[in-house]
Amino acid sequence: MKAAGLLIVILTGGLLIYATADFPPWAYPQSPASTHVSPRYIEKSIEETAVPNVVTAVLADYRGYDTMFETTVIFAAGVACFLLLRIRVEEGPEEQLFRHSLTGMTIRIKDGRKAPSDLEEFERIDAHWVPQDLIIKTVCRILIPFIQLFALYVIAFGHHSPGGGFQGGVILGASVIVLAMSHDLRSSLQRMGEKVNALLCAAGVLIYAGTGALCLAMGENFLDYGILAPLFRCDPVMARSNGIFMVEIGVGIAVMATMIRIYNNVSSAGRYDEGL
Amino acid sequence: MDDREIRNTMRQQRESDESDSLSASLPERGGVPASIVTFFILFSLWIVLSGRFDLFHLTLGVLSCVIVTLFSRDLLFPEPRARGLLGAWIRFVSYVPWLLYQIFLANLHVLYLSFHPRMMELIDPQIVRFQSKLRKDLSLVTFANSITLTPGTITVYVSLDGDFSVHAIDEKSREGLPGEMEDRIARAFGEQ
Amino acid sequence: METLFLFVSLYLCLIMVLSLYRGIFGPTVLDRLIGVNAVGSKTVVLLILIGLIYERVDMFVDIAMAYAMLNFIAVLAASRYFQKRKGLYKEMK
Amino acid sequence: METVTSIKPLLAVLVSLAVTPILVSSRSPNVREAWTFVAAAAKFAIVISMLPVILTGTEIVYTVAEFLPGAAIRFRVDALGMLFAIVSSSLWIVTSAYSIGYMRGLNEHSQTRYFCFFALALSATIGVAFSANLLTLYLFYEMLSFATYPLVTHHQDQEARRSGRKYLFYIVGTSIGLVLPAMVIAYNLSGTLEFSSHGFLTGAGSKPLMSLLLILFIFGFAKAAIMPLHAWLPAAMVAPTPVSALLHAVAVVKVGVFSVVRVLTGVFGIDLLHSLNLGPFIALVASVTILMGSFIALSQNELKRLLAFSTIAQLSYIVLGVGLLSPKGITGGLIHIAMHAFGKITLFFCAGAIFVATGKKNISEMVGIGRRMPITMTAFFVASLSIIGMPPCGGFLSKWYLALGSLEAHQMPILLVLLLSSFLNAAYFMPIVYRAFFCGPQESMFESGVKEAPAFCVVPLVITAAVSIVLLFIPQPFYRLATMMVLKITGA
Amino acid sequence: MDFVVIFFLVCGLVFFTGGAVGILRFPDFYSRLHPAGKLDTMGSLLMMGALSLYNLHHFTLGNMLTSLKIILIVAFVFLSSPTAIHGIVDAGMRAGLGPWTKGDRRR
Amino acid sequence: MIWQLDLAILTLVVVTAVGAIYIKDLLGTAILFGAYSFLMCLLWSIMGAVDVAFTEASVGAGVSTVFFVGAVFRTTRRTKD
Amino acid sequence: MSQHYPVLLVTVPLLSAFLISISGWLNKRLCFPIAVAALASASFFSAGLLSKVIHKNVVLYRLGGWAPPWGIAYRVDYLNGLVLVVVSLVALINLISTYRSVEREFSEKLGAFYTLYVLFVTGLLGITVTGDAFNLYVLLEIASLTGYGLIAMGEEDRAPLASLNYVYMGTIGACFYLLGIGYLYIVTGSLNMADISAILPSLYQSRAVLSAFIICMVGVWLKMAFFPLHAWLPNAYTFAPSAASSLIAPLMTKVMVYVMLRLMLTVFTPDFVFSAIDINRSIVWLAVIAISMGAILALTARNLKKMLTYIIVAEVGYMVGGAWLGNRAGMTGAILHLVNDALMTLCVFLVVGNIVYRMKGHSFEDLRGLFRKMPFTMGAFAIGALSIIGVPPTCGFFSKWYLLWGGIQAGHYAFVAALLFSSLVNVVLFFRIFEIGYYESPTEAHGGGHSQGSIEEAPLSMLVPLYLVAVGLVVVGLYTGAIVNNVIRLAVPPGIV
Amino acid sequence: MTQLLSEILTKYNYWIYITLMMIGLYAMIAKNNLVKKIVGMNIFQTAIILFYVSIGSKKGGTIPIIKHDHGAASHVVHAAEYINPLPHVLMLTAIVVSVATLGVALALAIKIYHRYQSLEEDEILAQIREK
Repeated sequence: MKAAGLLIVILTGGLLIYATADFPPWAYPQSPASTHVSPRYIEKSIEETAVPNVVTAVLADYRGYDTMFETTVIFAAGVACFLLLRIRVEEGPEEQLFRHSLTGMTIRIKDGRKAPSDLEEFERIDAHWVPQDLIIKTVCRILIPFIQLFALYVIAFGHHSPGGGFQGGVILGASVIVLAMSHDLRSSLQRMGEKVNALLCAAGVLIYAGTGALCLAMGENFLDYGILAPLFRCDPVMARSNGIFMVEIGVGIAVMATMIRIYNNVSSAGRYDEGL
Repeated sequence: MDDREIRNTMRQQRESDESDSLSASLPERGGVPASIVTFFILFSLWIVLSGRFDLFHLTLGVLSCVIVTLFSRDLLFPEPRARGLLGAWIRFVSYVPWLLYQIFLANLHVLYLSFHPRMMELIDPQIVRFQSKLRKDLSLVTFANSITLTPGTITVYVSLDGDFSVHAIDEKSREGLPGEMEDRIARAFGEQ
Repeated sequence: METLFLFVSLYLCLIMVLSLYRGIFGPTVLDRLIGVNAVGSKTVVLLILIGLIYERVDMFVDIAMAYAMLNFIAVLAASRYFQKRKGLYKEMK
Repeated sequence: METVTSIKPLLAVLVSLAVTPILVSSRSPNVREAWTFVAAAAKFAIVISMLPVILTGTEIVYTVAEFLPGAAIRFRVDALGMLFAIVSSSLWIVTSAYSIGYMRGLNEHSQTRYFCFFALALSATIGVAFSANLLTLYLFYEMLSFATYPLVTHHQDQEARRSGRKYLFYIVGTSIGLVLPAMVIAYNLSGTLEFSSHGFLTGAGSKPLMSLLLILFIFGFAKAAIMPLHAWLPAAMVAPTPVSALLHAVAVVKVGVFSVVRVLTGVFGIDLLHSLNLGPFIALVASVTILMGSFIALSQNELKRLLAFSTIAQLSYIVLGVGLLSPKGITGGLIHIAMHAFGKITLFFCAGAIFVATGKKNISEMVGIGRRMPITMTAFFVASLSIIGMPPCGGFLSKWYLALGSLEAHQMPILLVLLLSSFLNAAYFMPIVYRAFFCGPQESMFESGVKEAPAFCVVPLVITAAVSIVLLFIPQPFYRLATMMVLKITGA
Repeated sequence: MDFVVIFFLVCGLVFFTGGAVGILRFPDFYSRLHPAGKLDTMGSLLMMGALSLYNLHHFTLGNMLTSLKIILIVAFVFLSSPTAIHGIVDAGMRAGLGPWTKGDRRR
Repeated sequence: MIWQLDLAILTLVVVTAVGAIYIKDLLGTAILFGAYSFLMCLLWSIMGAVDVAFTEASVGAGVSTVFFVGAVFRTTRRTKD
Repeated sequence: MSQHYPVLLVTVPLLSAFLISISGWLNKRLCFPIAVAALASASFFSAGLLSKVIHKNVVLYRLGGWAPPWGIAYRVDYLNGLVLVVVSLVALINLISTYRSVEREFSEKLGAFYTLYVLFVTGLLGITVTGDAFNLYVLLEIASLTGYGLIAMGEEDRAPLASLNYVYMGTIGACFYLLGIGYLYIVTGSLNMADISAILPSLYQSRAVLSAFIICMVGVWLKMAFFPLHAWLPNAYTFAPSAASSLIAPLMTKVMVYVMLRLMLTVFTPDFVFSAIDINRSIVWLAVIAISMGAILALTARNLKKMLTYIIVAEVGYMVGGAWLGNRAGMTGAILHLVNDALMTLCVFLVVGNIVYRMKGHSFEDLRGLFRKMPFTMGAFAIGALSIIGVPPTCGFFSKWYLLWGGIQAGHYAFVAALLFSSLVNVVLFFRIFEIGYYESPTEAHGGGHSQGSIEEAPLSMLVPLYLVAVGLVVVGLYTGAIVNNVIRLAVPPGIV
Repeated sequence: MTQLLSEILTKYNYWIYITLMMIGLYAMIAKNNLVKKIVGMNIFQTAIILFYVSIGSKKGGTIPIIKHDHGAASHVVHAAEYINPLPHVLMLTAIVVSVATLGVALALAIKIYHRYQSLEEDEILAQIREK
């Protein structure tokens, strides 16, 4: 296998290197890639979409359709993870651990038995239970709101600076993941339950596709935000900018929810009882 | 360590009970609702971040801050009402320059160690335990992090009771514990 | 000044090599973690330096900030692993 | 040549196809078999209704779908096809009756399946008869192969499995492996697959290529059981006798021969074969098969296997007739399709009737059976006369024409082959008849309880035997059709 | 002004170098955390301070906010870095890694 | 684009990639893969692809490392190669 | 309205996928109807598009209103109009047919399953309809990713491993494709297929274009499991749940073949593929090996589904070989076989689905006595099998005809021989199955104590779609002429003679 | 020689991306551990991203965010001043795809581990063969 691998690698590499001979030099300003299609984006993006960040303009408008599917890819990954891993806890052979909050005693309940009746005094704990670390917990607690705000800022300012729905969404998701790691998975699930999360996943992409469909419904081509001008009460160029913004919000929501979903499934192996 | 963990958690429970009862029995006690404080802190951060002050972006900021506040109000301030915030901030800010100075010193020390040719002879790492008098979570954490940042010491473990385990790199670093820093933090967080 | 920044950046790269040595050859995983954490902290500075070289710092600051936040998360995750799975060597054969 | 467009050929094909769902769904055996009769009658009626038109020299054409220029699924009813269609559709009626007697008499399982696939097989046969081009012919040829598989392996035991494999191996293997490429090559050469009276390959390729194509086609239609590829036919005799009777005396083997004839006349054309001098080759192959088949038949003990080898030999008469490339010879070959069909089916019916009545399969066990089953054995005698080619049976007519043809073509060896073969035929049929009737009563192997098979078995074989005789005297429709065909292909 | 910036930058670089060298040289995981935790933090403080100062060359509101953001990053690093270090150290303790004491072999 | 830096980081990237693959410990691989992402992020920003860098920072450095660690947590660290 | 068909075709299923996902959490019973509605409307749109294409030539659609080289454009011509109809119909029929088995296997995760299902179809439709090289990549990833998820849900233990192998191979394939597009982009500066092909002629001598072509082809071949790169396919399709395998097996490889054709015909124009570089004969040789090896490997399989998967490998060889013969007949055969093979594979995999539904297995032992137990299912299987063998009037014959014709025209007799060989092997393969089902009596283990001959046919909801497909095989076969004349003849560019 | 040197200097970026890609490909083919293969896969994908971003870079160009003042009259933007944004857009998508693939692949790896208690391909195959 190793030898075969090496052979394949050398052959492929040889082919690829052979091809580089006909490439324009690296970063050559007159290369076809820089002169054929892209100049229009750079020169016209402000005029046509009122978005200075050309990448965002291209991402969400000129090639917005790609981005819709990119978000769908993420969504599909979330659904696939769920489909693959999620197990209802009742199904597997299960040993639940409960800790009596006052005495710190731990009781072990094998599968089939009923959980303690007065659950207020008992708390479900992880199998590898470690007391939550004070420092990490506190610092994360303080940091999370700021991380979230920053994430929202990234989504909102995708027009003017790097960033946008995807990056913001990831950071937003990461903030919830931090919560799950620094406290435990259950407390993050209390804030954002599985169902809510799943609905947000779909809702995010729906916002994106729905914006496109709205344009369609108003009589223009799919994702042609210009037609939304009456809705936003502004001129078509600004309408494009706003359309991009709506789309970015959708992306953000979907990405956030999916990241959380994948994390929850992967780190708890689909049981949703204890995470990393 | 187990026994300590149990104690910790007992205390944790007690505290949360207290806070629950407090919030239940005395909803109207002084101070500002934590969510409002959170909102304003966040909004000031937003101002710094955004750098745009037109209506559209400010609205976005308000919305964002509201969303974050709704989601994580109890994260920033576990109690529903914040009291004495302003004073705490001022005291804390006054603590920071001193801390920075200490950190600078500590860094010089470690720098010296790491470049010293016979470094292996100079260092003598050991884990030190001591009991701190600090009580509040926040002050404990501040103290722990300050220790980590300052002379040749790293907080290994801190319990809710204020039991500290500190890894100190040499004799000199060990001597300074808990030392002046604890007092200053106690002052900064109003525990004295 | 740009030249200076460039050299500073190159020097930082050099330092990163040193940290990466720990990352790659560190005897335990935690040593690797330290090395990688150190690389991360240099990266934040490098990002801002690059921003200054491009004269567009305002654009790079956001990345640096996101970076600082997420680097922290990665380290946290790795350390959580050990908090839950006791035994550094147990699984290694 | 005039052509008329009419949907009748398609209907003739579809009528049995349409009846299969009814057969599948009906619960009562009586209803099922009644429908079989209805379908058979309808098919025969449709075929016959076309006869007057054909006899006027007009051809009926119907295109179902054109998939390539020159290669469509298209029906064209001409004299040859009509001849074949009349034979097979009329015999289906008879066989249906016989099947009822046979299947019920032996209490066979899965009768529904049996009747369904029978109907399908007949569809395919008519389809072959009416096909206007090689593609359609191939289509129905393959359909027939697969439709007869469940019939051949009806007993579903290990022997059936072996025979079924052999059957498929020969039939499908050759059709996919030889005919299909030959067809594609032919299409590639000429751009059409449509049979024409003078062949469409004229001038399309060199002699080696043409010879190759010819070999591919002749051996590719393995249903014609030309010698190296004949082994499936004896093996297929494990099937219930009505299947052997209709399919392996009439439908399947005749489809093979019919296809060969069609290819020789419609694809290559007599002129091309003449000019490339391929006739002797065909004749040689056919002669070898005739003689080998007859010789092997001599040594058979099981009656149905004997009949199978006899069939192999007889089929090649038809090929031989065309291979002579002379009008008389071709006429003889074409008539032989009908003559042999009526004769051989009678023989099979008889074998089946004996099996139903006594359970005996081997010739050696049939001593004295003529006393117990006089009607059956009389019919057997008549049919064997027809196969041997003796008057007063139809077989005489076809052999006569064949002989004339060989004279016409100045092929004396062929004449010898014909004579030798007739002699061999007599040599293996006559002892059976003799021992059945003229052995002493003490040698008879049958108790007095044995009597004729059920009426459903006996009546059909009487009818076919009678027809065999009648055909010598009134060969009209078949002779007329054959000469029309010959006229068309030779242009004389 | 430039001088101050350069000075801080160089200081920061020195700290960073110290950190890297320390990470390489110290004998065990716990002692390696000292340079990693402190020197890197200090180094980034100094360097980012210098850079934010440099950024104020052309004083505009935007630039000031950018500098503020850099300071925010520093603050963030100051909050998170010791926490991360603590997390690592805690992990080491729980993983059962004994600290190096004087006289042991390097590891 | 700043080619000196670019070259330096590229070298580092290759080294890290090789390292990540040759470490006989999956957690180590995961962590080094995080470092690989940092360096990639730097590379993108050096080449001026800020948005890509941002995405790589958030995805590569943050989330995907966490995913890796989570997966290793749920499976095993052991690896033979 | 009708000018929006191209985008509605893709976005209606897309939007409904999200709705399904939502309703999976709120009301599970809605999932199936929404999915059916989505795919039915997709079928409607695709049929509408095809008829529009036939009447009006090419249909263009600008997404976001941007003109093509800058924005993404959809382009429906004869080639993909046909493929679209096939894809949407196959998906719809399979959806309806597998309703029961899905409900049994995925009762808890119905929403997720249907979401992935519809997304998969969306991906395939998008791949087919798009005129933008990069957009194709994204959609390809959607189809692959959902495919991985669907495959890994198989009941058998080995499904996840098979799926993971598919992930590796699929990712390499998709990345190679992406890389090839990158090579094209670096020399042309464009991503729009039409635009690229307009720029390319001046660059035919460029090494970059040549290697871009090779890389793209290798990537696409990986995805379609062309012989030496097929290793992932048999396991992945065998261990997938039956509802997924009967969706993915007919469609995925075919759509990838379509992508190959699209690259060959539209992006790198026949001039380049058949004239500027001289590799077509060797590729056909590869196809010969693929066909033969697929057939031989199928002989070794002891499991119905696995056998069928190897047949797919061989069929891919047919199509690649046909496309690379470099003449009109071969190309027509490849396109026609693409359509036919989708239907044939659907038919036999639906049968396997029915068998699994009743017998809980698909190894050869499970098939004993099946003709008595499930006569109708096996009847349909026979039709499908005959079509794969290539017996007229089923459609398989006609495409094989064109392929043979193309092979003979090109003088590539090895290809002809390989086709015939594989047909014969198919006869052996299928009649082995028939023999098992026909001669052997069912084992007691599966019989559940009921007597021989008792019929335990699949439910009607599975049989009706199955027969729809089986009859469709014949109908498509009969209408081959119409399809070729009205669509495929025009889909093959005039440059190919 | 000088030609070769200049060739290297102008194209080294492409060469290194190939190196990186081959490292990833090698890991995917030759490594035995499933997670290692996933890492290889990611390296492979990033290599392609590197390639695309290299296409986009432009000498003398700045990052593709148009410098503009708030509401000021838009001045003429020259394409040569800014780096080509299109590859960046494409690569954003590619990164997203890679993280999505990563998620699914890891989920699969976990599932496999639960069944076979191993991530080594040969051990798993041995277990399958035993059965």
